[in-house]
Amino acid sequence: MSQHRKRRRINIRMPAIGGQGAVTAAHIMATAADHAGYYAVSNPFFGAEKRMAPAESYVRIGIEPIYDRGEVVYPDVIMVFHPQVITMGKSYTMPFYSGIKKGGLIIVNSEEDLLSEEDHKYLDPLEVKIFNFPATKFALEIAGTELATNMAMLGAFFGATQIVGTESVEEGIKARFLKRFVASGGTASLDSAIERKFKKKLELIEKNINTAKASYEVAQEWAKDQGIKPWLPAPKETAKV
Amino acid sequence: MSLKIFKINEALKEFVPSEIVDLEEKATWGNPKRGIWDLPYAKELVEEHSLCAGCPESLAFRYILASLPNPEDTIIINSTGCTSLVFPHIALHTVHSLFGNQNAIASGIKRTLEWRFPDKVKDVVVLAGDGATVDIGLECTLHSFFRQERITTICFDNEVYANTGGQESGLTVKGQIFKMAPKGKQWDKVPMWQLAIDSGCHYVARLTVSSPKRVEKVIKQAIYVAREVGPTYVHLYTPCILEIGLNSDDALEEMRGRDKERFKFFEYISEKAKEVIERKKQEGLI
Amino acid sequence: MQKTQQIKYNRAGQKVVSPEYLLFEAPRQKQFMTGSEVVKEAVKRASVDASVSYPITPQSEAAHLIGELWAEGYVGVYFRGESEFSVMSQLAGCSMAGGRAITTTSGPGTLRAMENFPMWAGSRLPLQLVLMARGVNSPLTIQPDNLEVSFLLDTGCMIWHAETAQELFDMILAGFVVAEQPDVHVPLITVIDGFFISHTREAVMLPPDDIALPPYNPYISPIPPIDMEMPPGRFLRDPFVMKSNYTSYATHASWQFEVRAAIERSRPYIRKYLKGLVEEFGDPEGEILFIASGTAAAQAKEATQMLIHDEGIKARVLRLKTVRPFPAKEIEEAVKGVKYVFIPEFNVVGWLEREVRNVLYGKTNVPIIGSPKVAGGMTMPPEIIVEEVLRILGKEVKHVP
Amino acid sequence: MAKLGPAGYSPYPVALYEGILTPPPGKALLFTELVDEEIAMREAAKAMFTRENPTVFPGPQVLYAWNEEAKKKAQLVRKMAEVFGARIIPMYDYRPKYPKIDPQKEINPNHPNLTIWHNNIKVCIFIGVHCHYANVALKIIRAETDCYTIALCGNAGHEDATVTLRDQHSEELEKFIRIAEEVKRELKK
Repeated sequence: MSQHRKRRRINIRMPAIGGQGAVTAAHIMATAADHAGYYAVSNPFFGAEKRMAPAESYVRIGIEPIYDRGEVVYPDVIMVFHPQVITMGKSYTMPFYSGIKKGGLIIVNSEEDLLSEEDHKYLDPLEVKIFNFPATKFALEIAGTELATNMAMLGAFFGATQIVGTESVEEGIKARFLKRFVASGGTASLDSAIERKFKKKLELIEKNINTAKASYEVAQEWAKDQGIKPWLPAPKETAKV
Repeated sequence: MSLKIFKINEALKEFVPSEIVDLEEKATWGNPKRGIWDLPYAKELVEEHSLCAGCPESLAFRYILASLPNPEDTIIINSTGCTSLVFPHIALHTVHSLFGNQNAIASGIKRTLEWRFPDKVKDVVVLAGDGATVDIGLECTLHSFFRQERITTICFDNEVYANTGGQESGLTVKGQIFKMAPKGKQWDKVPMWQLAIDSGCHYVARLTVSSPKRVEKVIKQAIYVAREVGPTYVHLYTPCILEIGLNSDDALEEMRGRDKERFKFFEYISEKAKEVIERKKQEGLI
Repeated sequence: MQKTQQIKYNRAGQKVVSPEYLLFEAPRQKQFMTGSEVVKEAVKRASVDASVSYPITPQSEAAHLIGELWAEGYVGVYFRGESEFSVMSQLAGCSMAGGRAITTTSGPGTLRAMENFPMWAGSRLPLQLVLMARGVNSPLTIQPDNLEVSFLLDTGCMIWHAETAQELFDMILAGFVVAEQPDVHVPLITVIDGFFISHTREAVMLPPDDIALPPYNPYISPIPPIDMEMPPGRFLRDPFVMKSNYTSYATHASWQFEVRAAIERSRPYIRKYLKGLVEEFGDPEGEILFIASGTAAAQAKEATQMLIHDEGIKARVLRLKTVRPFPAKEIEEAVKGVKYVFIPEFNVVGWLEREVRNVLYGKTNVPIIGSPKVAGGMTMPPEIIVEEVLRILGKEVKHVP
Repeated sequence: MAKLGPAGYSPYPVALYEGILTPPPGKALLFTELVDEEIAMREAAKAMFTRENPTVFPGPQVLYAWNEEAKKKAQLVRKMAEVFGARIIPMYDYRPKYPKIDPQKEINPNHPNLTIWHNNIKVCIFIGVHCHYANVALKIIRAETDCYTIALCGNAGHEDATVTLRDQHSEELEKFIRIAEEVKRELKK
């Protein structure tokens, strides 16, 4: 592995439980990176996803066009959305850290270290950093709902990797939730029922943004402690279209 | 109406065979009152074809083509079988596609023609054998009824796969010995006319082609109802004289015999269809 | 013919523009969307008359979205058929009646519909099928795997293979333009690797949605439409063509050859509207040549960059945009001076390897290596492709942890 | 087309076997060569004047009066045949005809060679035939006969013909007739 060369790409794997919003998180992460001028691609794990069953999402962010598709087999970053996934891996088919690259990062939604001694034995020589971050707890505290866990996780990712600022994270969230409303909301004939719903939606977006921003800050602190520099060079202007 | 596609350019008319010129000059176009009485006088819409001598399908074809109220804007969809041998010789736009997909093709054609020609009436008629309609194509047939496609489906029931050499079909009667049923058919004839009613057809008729007048009336009613209301179904007995061992001149007698039993004239008319048929009668079109 | 410059609108009220303007000149804006969503955007700008749909993963979402276009007035006819067999026949009916029509399917649906595809081609219907390839039941999987393309190669349909959502968008529009040329006029199957494109979200550049392709003109078709508006009035589409039906045996042979010749005639149009049947990527001097299409080509591009940057190995990719017509000359040209040809594929049978070997037979001594092959939903990580190349070259493998 | 028939037993297409495609807009195909429209018209006219039993095969698009252009084209086809002293044998529809065609009076795309053999036709013009049926017929003619085929096509042309002209509408037909008259004078016919 060419760890001497600058990183040109971050490949992220996000094992989660169906319903936790990992697909949405991946979508927002890619949109945020795109907004900041990077090339970005997101996709879900392709299968018959069911609520509460293990699922995965993937994001690829880079400074050059991205051709790579599908499951991230060799990730730079693994974001474990649920402690269960550590023991089950993706649909029980592999250890959760399978394929992690040297110098990689694992973010676990947990207050304490859940990794076994054997896990550490595998990860330590690879110089993989582990960031235990209680995303669900954070979501409950700030947004008042565990549904914002995904926001806390993506905030943590950007805080820890330092590749985009909070304004891009905010843009990503807005783009995801506002798109349809902007499309139909532009017309003057918006009736009051939709307006009430719209207000509620705005409130939800605000809570999501707050959760993501707060997690970003916590992770940023953590990264500073760890001496982590931004994971990617600034995007080339050409990526901004 | 699209009579223009039969009109021959004067500059080239002398080089065109008379049977083609007759289509322009002697066929009945633009007259919804046309019917089987025109047969001896008008140019027919079917040329010489290669069905077995004495086959009642040839009668059925002539009666049906003479009864179409709007031939200049009628499209007929066919399927694989004996009937396919006649289709090249029918002077209309017709389709043979696959064995059993006739009602699917017809659905696509009818809807697209309605979209392309919102101000014109384009009648779409399906005409296929019993294997195509009730066995291999049953899914397409019934779903076109469920979807309330505005098409008329006519089944030529000869109670056998004749074109492939006489195998049992779903419409073969129980006990009949055919190929692939060497001990005799083990189950009953499918009551397709009843399935058509249950599946949403607004006009259903079962008959033999022994009476040309009756065929004309049924076909006109089926087409008018399909045009305005929804799917209609006509089940015609056209026995395969070859496979049941009759002579070429026995067909009419065979049909008259069945007129009294399993092909006794039967007709179902929904409330909406009654209204259309009454109106067309008052207009003198049926 | 008419040569007036007046502005024309289609039935959805969009301004009709030339294919060249829509594809190459109109200003484009960036959107972030999935391959399924991109199908909607392409159909919206294609003056489509008809679409019929049926659910099957992973194409269902694209099919729903075409339905939305119908509800919004952009598509004339839309409904759900009862099976893929029926859907492809219903679509054939739409096309015979003179409409521009498109549908989508996947894996087992493709095989259920199979009898229709040679019929589409033989009937010269310029239909478009967006095929979101997934495994066929051997046993069931809904995951990406393009084995089904192998079954389609000899149906008489054109087969194009898009690499990205962007290319899918452009191919759908260019596809109607090429497929509807009177001297081509055969169906087009636009393949993408299911999920890898359909469910992946990426940046796509789109022209405005108030412009659209010129509507289809069925009256310059090589076979008259079924609408009783064009002579001959006596016209069966399509008769039994066999000696017992009073025609020469040669008729059916000529008919079949004609369908294949029609695919050949698409080449100049493809060069114009797709900018070539192939794309070249990487080091033009590359001694390692990947020949691939679709997602396998995307993975090969990543591997090529790794080989060049990390291993100092000159490599390149010849990406096939079209499989029918098959870019035989382009391949013959590309293998000149190459040390190894690798053909990575997302199926176990290696249909592309077979095709490439066939056209190169007796023309080159370059070793052709049909790997890696992955299937059943497996991803093909570029690291694995690099490993394969290093192994063949007898070099140390460092990439895979 | 690569060369005059008979090319052999099977109706091979030149597009597939010899890589010859329809001409681009503004050009015509003369054997294997892309040439200017006028050159192709001249060569086609020469063939019509010099080979035996020249015949024009008008198809449904010019036989029937289904639009204004068809009406005009029919008159031009008649005039063209008169200039060449050619027979007119129509292809009025495309069905497999039962029980047989009359080769003296008609041509059918499913066995066009019958009409050509029967009348010993060595040069012919296809016009107004739908492209698919023209192509099916032209391949059979090339396989089975030595007839020099000229395709005057309203669309993109027919590479299986000996000479193919594309985008032939009334204006182009008038030009072809003019050139035919010139060639006639040159040949002192």
